Amino acid sequence: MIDKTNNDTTDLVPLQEIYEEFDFLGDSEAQMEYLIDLGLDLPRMPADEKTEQNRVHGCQSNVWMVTDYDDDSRKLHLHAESDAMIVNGLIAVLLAAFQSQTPRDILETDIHAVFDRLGLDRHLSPQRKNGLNGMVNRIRQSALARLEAQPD
Amino acid sequence: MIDKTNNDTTDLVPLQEIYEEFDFLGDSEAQMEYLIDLGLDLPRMPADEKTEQNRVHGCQSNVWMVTDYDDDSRKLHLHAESDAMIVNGLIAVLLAAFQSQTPRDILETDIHAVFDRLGLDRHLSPQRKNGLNGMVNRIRQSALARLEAQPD
Amino acid sequence: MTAINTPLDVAAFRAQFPILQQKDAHGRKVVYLDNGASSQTPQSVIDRTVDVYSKFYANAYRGAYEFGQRIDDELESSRETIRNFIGAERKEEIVFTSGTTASLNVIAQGLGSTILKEGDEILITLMEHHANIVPWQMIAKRTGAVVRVLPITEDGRLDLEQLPQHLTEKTKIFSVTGMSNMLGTINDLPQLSAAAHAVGAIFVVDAAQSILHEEIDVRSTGVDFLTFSGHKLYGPTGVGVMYGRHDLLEMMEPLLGGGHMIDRVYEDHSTWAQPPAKFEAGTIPFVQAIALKPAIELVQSVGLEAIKTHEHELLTYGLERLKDIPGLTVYGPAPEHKGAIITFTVEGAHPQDLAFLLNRHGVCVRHGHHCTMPLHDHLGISASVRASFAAYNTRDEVDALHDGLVAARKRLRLD
Amino acid sequence: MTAINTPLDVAAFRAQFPILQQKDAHGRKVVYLDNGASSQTPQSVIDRTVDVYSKFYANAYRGAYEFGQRIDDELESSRETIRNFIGAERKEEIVFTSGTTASLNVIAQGLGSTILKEGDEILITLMEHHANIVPWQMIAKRTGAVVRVLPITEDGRLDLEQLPQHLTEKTKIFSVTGMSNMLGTINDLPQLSAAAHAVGAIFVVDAAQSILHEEIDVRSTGVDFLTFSGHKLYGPTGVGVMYGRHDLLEMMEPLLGGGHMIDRVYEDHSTWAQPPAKFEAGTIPFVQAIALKPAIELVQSVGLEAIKTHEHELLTYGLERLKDIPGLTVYGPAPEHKGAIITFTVEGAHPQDLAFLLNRHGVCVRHGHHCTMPLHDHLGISASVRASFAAYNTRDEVDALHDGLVAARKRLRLD
Ligand SMILES: Cc1ncc(COP(=O)(O)O)c(C=O)c1O
Ligand SMILES: Cc1ncc(COP(=O)(O)O)c(C=O)c1O
Repeated sequence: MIDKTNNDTTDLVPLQEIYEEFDFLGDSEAQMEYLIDLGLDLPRMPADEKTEQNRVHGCQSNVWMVTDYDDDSRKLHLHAESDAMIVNGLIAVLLAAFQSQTPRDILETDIHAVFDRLGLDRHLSPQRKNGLNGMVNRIRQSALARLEAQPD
Repeated sequence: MIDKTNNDTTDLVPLQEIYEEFDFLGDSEAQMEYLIDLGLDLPRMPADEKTEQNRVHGCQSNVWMVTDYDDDSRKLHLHAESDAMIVNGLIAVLLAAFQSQTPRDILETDIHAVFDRLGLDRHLSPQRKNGLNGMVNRIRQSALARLEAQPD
Repeated sequence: MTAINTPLDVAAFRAQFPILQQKDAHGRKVVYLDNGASSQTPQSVIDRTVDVYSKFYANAYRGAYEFGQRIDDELESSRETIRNFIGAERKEEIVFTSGTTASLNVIAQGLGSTILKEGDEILITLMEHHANIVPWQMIAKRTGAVVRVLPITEDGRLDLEQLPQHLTEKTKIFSVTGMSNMLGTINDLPQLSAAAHAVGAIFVVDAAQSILHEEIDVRSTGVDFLTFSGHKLYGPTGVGVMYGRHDLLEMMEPLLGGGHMIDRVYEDHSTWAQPPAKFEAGTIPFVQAIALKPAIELVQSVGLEAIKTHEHELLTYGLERLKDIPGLTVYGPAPEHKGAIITFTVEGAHPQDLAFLLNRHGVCVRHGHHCTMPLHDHLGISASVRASFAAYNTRDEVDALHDGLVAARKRLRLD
Repeated sequence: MTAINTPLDVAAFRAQFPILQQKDAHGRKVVYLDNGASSQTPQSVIDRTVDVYSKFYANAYRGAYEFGQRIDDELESSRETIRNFIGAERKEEIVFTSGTTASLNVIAQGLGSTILKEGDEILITLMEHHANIVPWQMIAKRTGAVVRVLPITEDGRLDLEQLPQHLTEKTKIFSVTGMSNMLGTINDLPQLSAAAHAVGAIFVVDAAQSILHEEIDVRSTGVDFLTFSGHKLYGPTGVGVMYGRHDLLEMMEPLLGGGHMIDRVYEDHSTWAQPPAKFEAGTIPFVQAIALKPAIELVQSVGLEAIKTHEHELLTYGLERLKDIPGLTVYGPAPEHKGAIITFTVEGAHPQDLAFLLNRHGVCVRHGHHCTMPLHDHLGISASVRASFAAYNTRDEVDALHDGLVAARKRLRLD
């Protein structure tokens, strides 16, 4: 079952739009500002999902993440939120890249190519990169677990 | 008994002459050169006195030192030599300051005032200062031992 | 040299820091309020560094040639300046290290391996920086000693009522910060020293923060070990100081082995040199150690009292000014008990976002746990924003912080 | 960038070192032949240092503001330059330390406390610098392991015939210098690495001397740990490098505890960050770490091969030139087995006097035991004089050494 209140595909900014906006802005501070806007606009998670168990470790801010698998479409749906808006912006990028894909698609996505395209590797502090990688790993693990449980 | 072959008072450059020469030279390198001359001219110790037991530790070069007490004059006679000429020059200064004094005189001599007067504190490397202090301590200990054995 | 009771001429002081004269890449004036992490560097320190590298550079304590002797002289002169600055008895009690963290590790492991046995206690406090926590945990683990933690009061001061239960005959070492790098709290070192010595404990002070704001005299205060870093004292990075009472330095084992710290090396064992050499293994950061002197001279030339007065003014002004920020919580005690550090959170705004948005206004502050995780845990927060002031900061810069916060809240749609 | 097979333009190289352009206090040209102790600093390294302090200074890995990010970028870029320079696989294998001595202590204690138990053996060699002896003695004492010493041949090379008796299944660590700082001997690292790995030992290289003269590729050579100092590589003082294979870094315990090297600090224990942070406790010498990059770039721009060729020419010329000094003994192997170091004694003249008198001719050499006491003991001398060359040295300077020695002997009335 998909929780329609949060991070549904329809509410998400598509990756292509993020690319275009980044290119248009050019300057890294402006891009970070845009990330904040993306973060502010990110649909929120229900409070009862912000549990210790759903927390992603290795981030400077609190990050919660839940993955739902839709048996019909065989796609993985992601829900995530942070208390820091810049991080929510990064979450928006991750959701745009990973949302509503099959586990196999997720594992095959070269997310670092996305980060490169956005220049995030250059603009994020090492700690923030750690946090970002923590989220990516969490998503990958869910996909892998799903794939192992039920090969497509 | 005093060993007349080495470091007898009569062969020594008096402290006053060293002071005057240092003042005349002014420049610290020239003063060090003069120390080398003093060292080259320092009467040598007999080879059989250069034993492990007579070695002063804490010096970069080898330094041997022997103290003789003359019961008649109640004075301590010092004999010392190094294989480095600069150190022999420092030994010449020490001998000039300490030679043929009573143990009490030796203990009362403010040798650091002599070093200050010569500016040695400024011109010697820490290691060389360590070596110099090692020699001073050895002389003081001999004087103290003598004084305790036979108070004057 | 010290200009007693002359108020600090902030403009003149500030003029000595080239970095503060420039605009940043976006043409904004730089409002540097991260002095608790590292202070900026005056021209005199930069010049001294360049001078050593370009005029008389040689490895320290090694060369018979002129450069070498010049370096040795300069190093010893810097050591003497430090001795005088902290009121140590002997120059040999001043050990150059690579920083406060290194100093504290040298003390913890050197002292610990000599005096600690199972069941002995080390007392630290809840407001310590990780550098004054982790080394003690490490040596405790190795020796079987126990690290105890003195709690703090609700307003962020050491809870002295609980001192007697924590500082006992079992306590062999009491290590405390001179000033909290998060709360700003200034601790009463003479009182704590007396308490430590009353139970026979060795009294260690982490002066990384306090050295720049509070005068210290190790002898009259009864400090057995004092540690600080050059880079927080307007000096260069890469150098720190460990002061230790001479008899303790003699007793203590060195942490690092290598050149210069030995007396004699045999194939199967070695003997150690006298302090300070015993603790200065390898090539020390001699250029930085020499360039630390002009930093201290700068502080001495205006006087720590004048610096403190000015910084305290900034602190009270800042606390007043920030009062109108909705949802603001400032941590730490009332201004009379603290140095010029304002650490805070703003409800609904993550410290990380605040630090980023403040930077958009040219204001440099720090966010995170400031290497005080146990303290943050205790306060029930995972991160905070810290504005920490130095002598070159001005009221204008406090205003910039205020205005930046107002704008940040707007930007985060909190208004 | 590397100019392969282009001979070194010595004049152009030398012109980059401001200290070598000046005359000393006595109007003499400076003949600096103490490069084994520390090399001089090029303008690019000085400029970089000044730039950091005056344009974008902030503590490393801490600030969300621009200066902080710039510093982090520069640091990581320096790390990458080093990675590339020594052929490491990952940037995370490059740890900044305060110098070779610190690096070796971190390895000895970190590795030792993890893998050594009573009766295990550590193998070093008779030609090691104290920095690669004392740390092993210290950890051996703590763990009950034994330090064994590989002898040298009469001509000052490692006695490889004796390697099988010394390097056995009991050997857990084999630590060796890339180049002897006294004899100049260059060791065959691929061969030694293979021998170490054949018995399952970890292979550690003290590259303090070799880094500047010999190309190294840690992966193809099979080096598990490599250590060197900035100040011997035309870089700043106060910074060094510890390269470690990533799996070993992950396994190893950190020596220093404090800020930045932690993952999480609790009141009663702590967990560590990933390498390299795990070994970078406290504020690292970040200005120096950043300024190490232009030093390496300078070397890369002319190429180590060209440097080596030039230095080797100086070495053979020097050995030839000094032949007519009566009573001269040069230590170490034939030139084809050594780098550009000439260590010698002159009969009847104490090294200390020689060094002093050479300085009268503007020639800077080092005298003493060069932190190799066991080697000096073996050679039956207590001190020697060392002339060590760098890429900026010239034939004229070799002549100055020669003429200085002739004059010194006269002055000591040996003629
Ligand atoms: C072979 C060797 N190892 C280690 C060291 C120690 O280097 P540092 O003093 O920079 O720690 C030196 C420097 O003298 C050396 O020559
Ligand atoms: C109170 C305190 N102790 C120790 C340290 C560590 O100093 P360093 O990073 O220079 O080793 C700091 C610096 O952040 C500090 O504020």
